[in-house]
Amino acid sequence: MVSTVWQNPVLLIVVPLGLAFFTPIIGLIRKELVKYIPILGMLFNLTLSLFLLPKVLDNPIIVSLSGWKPPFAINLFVGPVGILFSILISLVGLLTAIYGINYIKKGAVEKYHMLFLLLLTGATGIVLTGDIFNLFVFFEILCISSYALVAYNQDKNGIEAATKYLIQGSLGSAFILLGIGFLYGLFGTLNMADIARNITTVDSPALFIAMALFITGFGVEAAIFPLNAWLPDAHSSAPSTISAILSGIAIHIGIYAIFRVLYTLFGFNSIFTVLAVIGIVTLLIGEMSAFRQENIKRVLAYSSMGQMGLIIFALSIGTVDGISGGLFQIITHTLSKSLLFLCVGYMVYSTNSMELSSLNGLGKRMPLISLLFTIGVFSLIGLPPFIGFPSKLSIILAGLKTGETLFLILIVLMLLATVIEGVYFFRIIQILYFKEPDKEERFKTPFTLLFPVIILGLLIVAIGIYPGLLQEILDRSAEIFWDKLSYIKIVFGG
Amino acid sequence: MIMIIEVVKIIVLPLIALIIGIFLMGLARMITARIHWRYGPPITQPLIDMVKFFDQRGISHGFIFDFGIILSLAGSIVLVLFIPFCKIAPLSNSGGLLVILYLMLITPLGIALSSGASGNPNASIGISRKFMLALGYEVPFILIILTIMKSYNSLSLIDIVNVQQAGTWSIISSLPLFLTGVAYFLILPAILGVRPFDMTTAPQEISSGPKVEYSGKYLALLSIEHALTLYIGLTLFVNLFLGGSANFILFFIKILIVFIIGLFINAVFPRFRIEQALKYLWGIPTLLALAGLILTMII
Amino acid sequence: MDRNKISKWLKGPAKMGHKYSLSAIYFCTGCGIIEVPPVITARWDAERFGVIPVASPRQANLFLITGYVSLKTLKAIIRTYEQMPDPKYVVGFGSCPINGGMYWDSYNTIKHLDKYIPVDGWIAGCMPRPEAIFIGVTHLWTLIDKDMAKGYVKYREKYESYRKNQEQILGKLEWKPLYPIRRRK
Amino acid sequence: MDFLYHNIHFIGAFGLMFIGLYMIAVKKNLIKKIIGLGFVETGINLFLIIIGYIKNGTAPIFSKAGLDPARMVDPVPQALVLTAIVINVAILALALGLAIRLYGHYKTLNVEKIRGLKW
Amino acid sequence: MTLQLILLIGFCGAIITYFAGKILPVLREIFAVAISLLLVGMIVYAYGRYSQEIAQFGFLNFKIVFTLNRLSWLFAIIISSLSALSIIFSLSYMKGKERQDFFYMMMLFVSTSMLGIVFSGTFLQLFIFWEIMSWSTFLLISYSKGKAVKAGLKYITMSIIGSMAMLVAVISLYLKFGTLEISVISQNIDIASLRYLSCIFGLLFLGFGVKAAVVPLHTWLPDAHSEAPSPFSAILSGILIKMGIYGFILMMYMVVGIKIFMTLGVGWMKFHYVFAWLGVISILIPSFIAILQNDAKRLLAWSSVGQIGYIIVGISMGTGLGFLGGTFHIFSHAVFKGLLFLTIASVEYRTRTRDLDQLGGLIKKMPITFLGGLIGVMGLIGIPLTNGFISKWLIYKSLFESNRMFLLLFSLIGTWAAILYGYKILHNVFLGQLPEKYRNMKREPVFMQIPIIILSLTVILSGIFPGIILKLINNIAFSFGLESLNVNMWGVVSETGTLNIRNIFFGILAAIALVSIIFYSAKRSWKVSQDDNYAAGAFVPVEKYNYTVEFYAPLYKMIRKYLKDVIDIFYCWIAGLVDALCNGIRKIYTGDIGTYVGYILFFLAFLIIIYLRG
Repeated sequence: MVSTVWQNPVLLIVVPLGLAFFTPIIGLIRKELVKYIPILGMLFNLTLSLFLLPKVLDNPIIVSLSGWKPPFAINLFVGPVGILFSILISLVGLLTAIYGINYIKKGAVEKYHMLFLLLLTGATGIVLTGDIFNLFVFFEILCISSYALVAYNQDKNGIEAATKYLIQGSLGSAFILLGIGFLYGLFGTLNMADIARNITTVDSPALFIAMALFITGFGVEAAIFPLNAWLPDAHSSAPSTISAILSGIAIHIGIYAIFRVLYTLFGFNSIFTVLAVIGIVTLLIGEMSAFRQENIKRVLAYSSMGQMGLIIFALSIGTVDGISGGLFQIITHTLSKSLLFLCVGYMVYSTNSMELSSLNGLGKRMPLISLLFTIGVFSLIGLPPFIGFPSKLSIILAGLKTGETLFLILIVLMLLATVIEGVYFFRIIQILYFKEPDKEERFKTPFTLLFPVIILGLLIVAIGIYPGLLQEILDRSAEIFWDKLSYIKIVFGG
Repeated sequence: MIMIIEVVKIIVLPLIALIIGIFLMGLARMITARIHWRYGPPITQPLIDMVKFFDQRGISHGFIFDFGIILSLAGSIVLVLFIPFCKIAPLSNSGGLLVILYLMLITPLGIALSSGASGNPNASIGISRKFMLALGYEVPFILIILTIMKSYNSLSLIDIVNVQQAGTWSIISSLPLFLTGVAYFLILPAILGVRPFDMTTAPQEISSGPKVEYSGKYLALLSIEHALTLYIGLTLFVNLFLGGSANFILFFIKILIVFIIGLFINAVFPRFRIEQALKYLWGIPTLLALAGLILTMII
Repeated sequence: MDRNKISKWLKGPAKMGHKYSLSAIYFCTGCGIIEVPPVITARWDAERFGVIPVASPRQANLFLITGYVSLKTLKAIIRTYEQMPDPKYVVGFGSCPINGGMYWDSYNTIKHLDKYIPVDGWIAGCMPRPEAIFIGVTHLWTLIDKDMAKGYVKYREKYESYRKNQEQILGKLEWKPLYPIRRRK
Repeated sequence: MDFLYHNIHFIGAFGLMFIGLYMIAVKKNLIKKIIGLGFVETGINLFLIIIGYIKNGTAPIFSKAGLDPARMVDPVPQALVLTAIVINVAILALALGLAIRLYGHYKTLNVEKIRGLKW
Repeated sequence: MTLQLILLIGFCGAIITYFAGKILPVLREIFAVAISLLLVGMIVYAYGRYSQEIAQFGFLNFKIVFTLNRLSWLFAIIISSLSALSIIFSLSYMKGKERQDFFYMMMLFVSTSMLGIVFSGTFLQLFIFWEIMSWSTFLLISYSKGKAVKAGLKYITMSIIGSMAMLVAVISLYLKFGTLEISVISQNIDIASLRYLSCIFGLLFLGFGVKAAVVPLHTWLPDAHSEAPSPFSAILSGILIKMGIYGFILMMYMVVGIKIFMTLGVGWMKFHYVFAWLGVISILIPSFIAILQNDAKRLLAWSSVGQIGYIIVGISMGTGLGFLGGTFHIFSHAVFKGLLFLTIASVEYRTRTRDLDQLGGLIKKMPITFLGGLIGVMGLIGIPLTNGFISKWLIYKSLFESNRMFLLLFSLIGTWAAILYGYKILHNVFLGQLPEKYRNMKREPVFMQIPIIILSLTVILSGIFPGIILKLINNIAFSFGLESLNVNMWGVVSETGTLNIRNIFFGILAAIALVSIIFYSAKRSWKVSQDDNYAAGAFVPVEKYNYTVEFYAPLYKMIRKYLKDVIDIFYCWIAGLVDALCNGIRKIYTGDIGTYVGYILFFLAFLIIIYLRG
């Protein structure tokens, strides 16, 4: 299947993992070198993923480790969705790493970079793996490194947020493990394709309890409504690079995990309706909570929460269009929210305050950053010609296409939430541009901080103007993501 | 040939209107004096005044001060051409009653511009009252016009007159038209701007309001304009409600009768305040006219 | 056509106009005003002579100074007089404007009004009866007929001395001179 | 009684879990919460072991002759538990480390007082 | 290709203008004017070249089609020329203000996006350009800071709500017809039930109505128009609110067809009735509220709401005459309201205030501006020989012919209110005594004079020769299947009442000539200054010899208590409620970890309970 070693998808996991372990060692030799390692790793990942993308679009690649055939060994399922996520992870990882060169200066730098790489490794592992326990392990890697990274600044808020995040997150992980236990008890296998193949043969309450446990467990990371209390704290207290990664990647990985498990293992059932409702509730609660926030990073964090709700809703519509829209929205949110957090990171760094009022008149003091921030905000609200518009459009389209009254109501609620979102974001835009600044001096932005942000901004505008770039990939991904039977078929060959 | 007759009509009609107007003004002063138990001025007094005004050397406050007064008189003259006098109405086919409604705006607007440009607060107060009063009487007036338009289903004044000539006067032809006719008569003094409604030019309060800075030829033009306004208000009533007339004498007599009846009201009533005027105008006349319109719509 | 010719031809009617249409503005400086209301209302009815009160000096051509003139009112009188359009006639009403009357020794009363504005006629009496006013009006008619009521021309011609007199007693006046003043070197 | 006899290990595992959950949810002291977390994990580990356990089973060693494959204890859960324990250790260590830091900032371990981040 | 080129030039030009400004301010101004004039030129060139262009690339699965028909050409020419004039005006107005690059960029952006709206051949494009217009407008409204910030927020809130409704309508149209192409939908409109179309209209009413500021949705307008930078207020009032009207015309006449539209509605409440009555309410109440205003721009803003009412009443009649009147009024209102806003802008530029109580007598200092204002107000009132008269006459006539006497009554009363506020603004700004502080004021700059003169001439010329535009509109009406009217250069010929401007024009001309001859052959008058004024014998006081404050005081006393903007108060109440709710709901994140764990357990339990319940 794999022609050369350098095209092996395993490298997507192995390289960053290896680099992560090497990081402290290199740190011992030269401290300055450490910060370039993540860039290296992510550059490699990005190149490889982009290279793999056209291949997997036609037929996904199955990689079996140690030569055993799928049911008996851990296998990787390198499908379009996985590669799509992998591209996103490596892209955001790369840009954040570049941003981090000048941004992360204090503290244990080499540990930061190690954890950073581990986090990305975990994320990549989750999206590529085909084994449920393996998924759990990568999930734990992701979670533990993010707990540690949230506390990286070692200030009061960071520690507190990390502690809370840790307790909730590890509770969630415990539930996942319990769910895996149930599944193993029922099927005696951990391979997802294998479980999926046999799932219709079993009709037990334990199956449902396992599903509930998975939803709850992954839901903590995915920030489903009542499980998301850690999110605003953690996202607002972490260093902005980590906020960008958490908001841009980590929570999406949670969503991916939920829906991978649901689509592949359990298939479509009535839980999706519940999830759709929960998604919209999450959206509403998130946007409403953000409405009166005075802390800029908390605003963004709550907005992430809302967006998660939107994505969950889209993925629970249960049609290919919906999934395609949901994936599109994930891309939108990854790009826009990372952009916003990186911009805000620099704003907070310069003004030394996270209060909205400290942003007064920043449009004049840091014009480019403010402009890009505006682009990100417009994209999140869903205004053309930015990427948020086509994604939101396709979600609404998918929702209305079902023709169900419930979805109509939910979409109306979703539009209401968009209104609320629009209002608070426009308020921030006004604060940026139309309030008198306290000081006149302008900030000089280093290139390493500016470059990632500009790239993200350009991507947002480019895809927004011509969404056809992504459309084919998304549709194909959605089909494969959704289709349980073909997943089984692909894994077992034939 | 027709062209020449039309032109002659266009030239003659304002003259007739002016003569009738001045005559009515003189008559008004005379009759009012008699009602007041006085001897009164000769009937030519308005003419003498006008001659005097033309001979005086007036003052001007700038271009708009002049232009406004020209505009207002021009508006009145054009308006005269739109209203049939003994079925002579050279321009009445170019838009009908709606155009008349709008042409009636030019005169007050011209005076307003001109006197506003004088920079005298008394004039401004007068103009503000004038417009408020206009707002007051326009409500019933529009209702009246609409009722007429509705019941004859035409915008053209000349058609309305013709229908009346063929049948009966509209004021006695049906109940709604009678009500609106009464309403018109009740607001007639407000349209003409005479006594109970002369708060616009109250000499004792605001030094004759918009006229305060006018002198000489400005006042002369204003008197002409006033004469024409008298003529317009009365002919409109006669045409709309009393059937107009093909006969000059009959038409004139109708005008005279309406005028004299109105004069009695004029002579004995004191001046309203503007709020009182508005309350009055938006009260009975409006209700009558509204009843007329609704009845017309139903029937 | 020659403009002068027309005006000559129009002179007759114009004079008639000025004669029989006297728009009066009266200045209630003193007790003389008491006699004016009976004059213009039903009892004596000045309107039959064409005399009619107006509110603004711009419209008036007859100026009645009714009663004594104090320093303070003099200013207003001059101002009003100057605002009247050109053929204009001033009538002093009662003895006070003529020579101060019973206030002849008051420091604050103007004794000679015609030092400050030209006066075309006087109606003596304290107070003059309404009939006296009518006599005054008819007298004014004859003056107008004979082109003798030329106070306004006099005012224009001798404006400098009038202005000087006015400023002598009132101090500097706020408004600009009505007619240009030639500066003597 | 029979039910109890056959399922006593499950009851034990879930009992541990519920005790742990109770501690996490209700106890005010952060350390106690962390201990509760440990309880939960232990319970789950126990549960996993039980799933794969066969009564009087043997070790799953195929190279050794005479062992009946049907009576072999499933090795996979044990591998899982081993991994889980490692993860658990990491989490607990991190949690305790954070707790120490938190105490340094707040001078208390009462979570009701540690509410700098809310709303 | 032309249409895409126009849009491309517009958008790219906007961005180029921004960066040109970073290099050299003069370059920016040249660019802005050049691009706006280029747009005008291209649209003039496009006259008669009505076509459809299918774009090379689509958007998602949607086709992108640009169309140019008569209706869109009419709108396009109004948009491009008014924005070109505003930009020329801004050259002087914006001098010395901050962030000019941004201003010019956004001006071009807004006008190009409006062009995009009228060129849209599909609803998707309509929506996209609509949104671009919304946010770029928002940025410009908030430009002046201070109070403008709040106005901008109000605008964008209502605007988002409207566009969300519109989005739902657009997508539902797509699902119904399988395409968003306007021409295809209009051909297949029969497959949709009346009920469905009514729902679509309800949603689109929200979408278009917010922009058009029809009465229950008008509350953003007074704030936004008065706080926006003045040249942009002209665009806002002149054309931006007409975009909503464009949407209505598009839906009513082009997509649904007027015959079906007249049958739409819920039960006896036919849509066109509701629409016409909303229009009349928009005329009546805002016009009276306008009388009460003291801020010149706010007054004009309320007046805009009123004038929009005329347009809506006109087009909702569904007759050829009504359409003619309504569409003509779009043109006339764009011209005279743009003119009035520019006039006020130039006054504001020189005097630094637009408070009607503070100004006065400016006619002596800025005569051109005064003439502009006078002609604008005359157009607003509808004095014959201005374009406002033509459109109002047509609308009234159509109301009369449709036998809607009460609509006609209220529209006519609205006109009289227009006289009151129109004169108020003229008097308080230009007439009366010139305050001492403006004695040494300079005249208006030349770049302000040019647009004012051009617009004034347009008002007059299109009022005297209405046929030029009437013919165009008549063709549009004909293409919509309405009865064609007999239109000539001087007006409309019909049996029940002819409009003949020629008679009025020559009549007024002759009368003015006659009176002027009389006037100027009489004794020459004596020019006096404003100080030489009747003040009961006293010398005119230097300040405060002016009647401007509470100009219609007795009327105010009578009507003020009835004329609160109840709808605005209601919306603000709702907004306060939402605000409180949002503030309350975030309190669920208590900060206590125990609670959070409780949430997790609760969620798990919730899922399991759902399962157990089935």
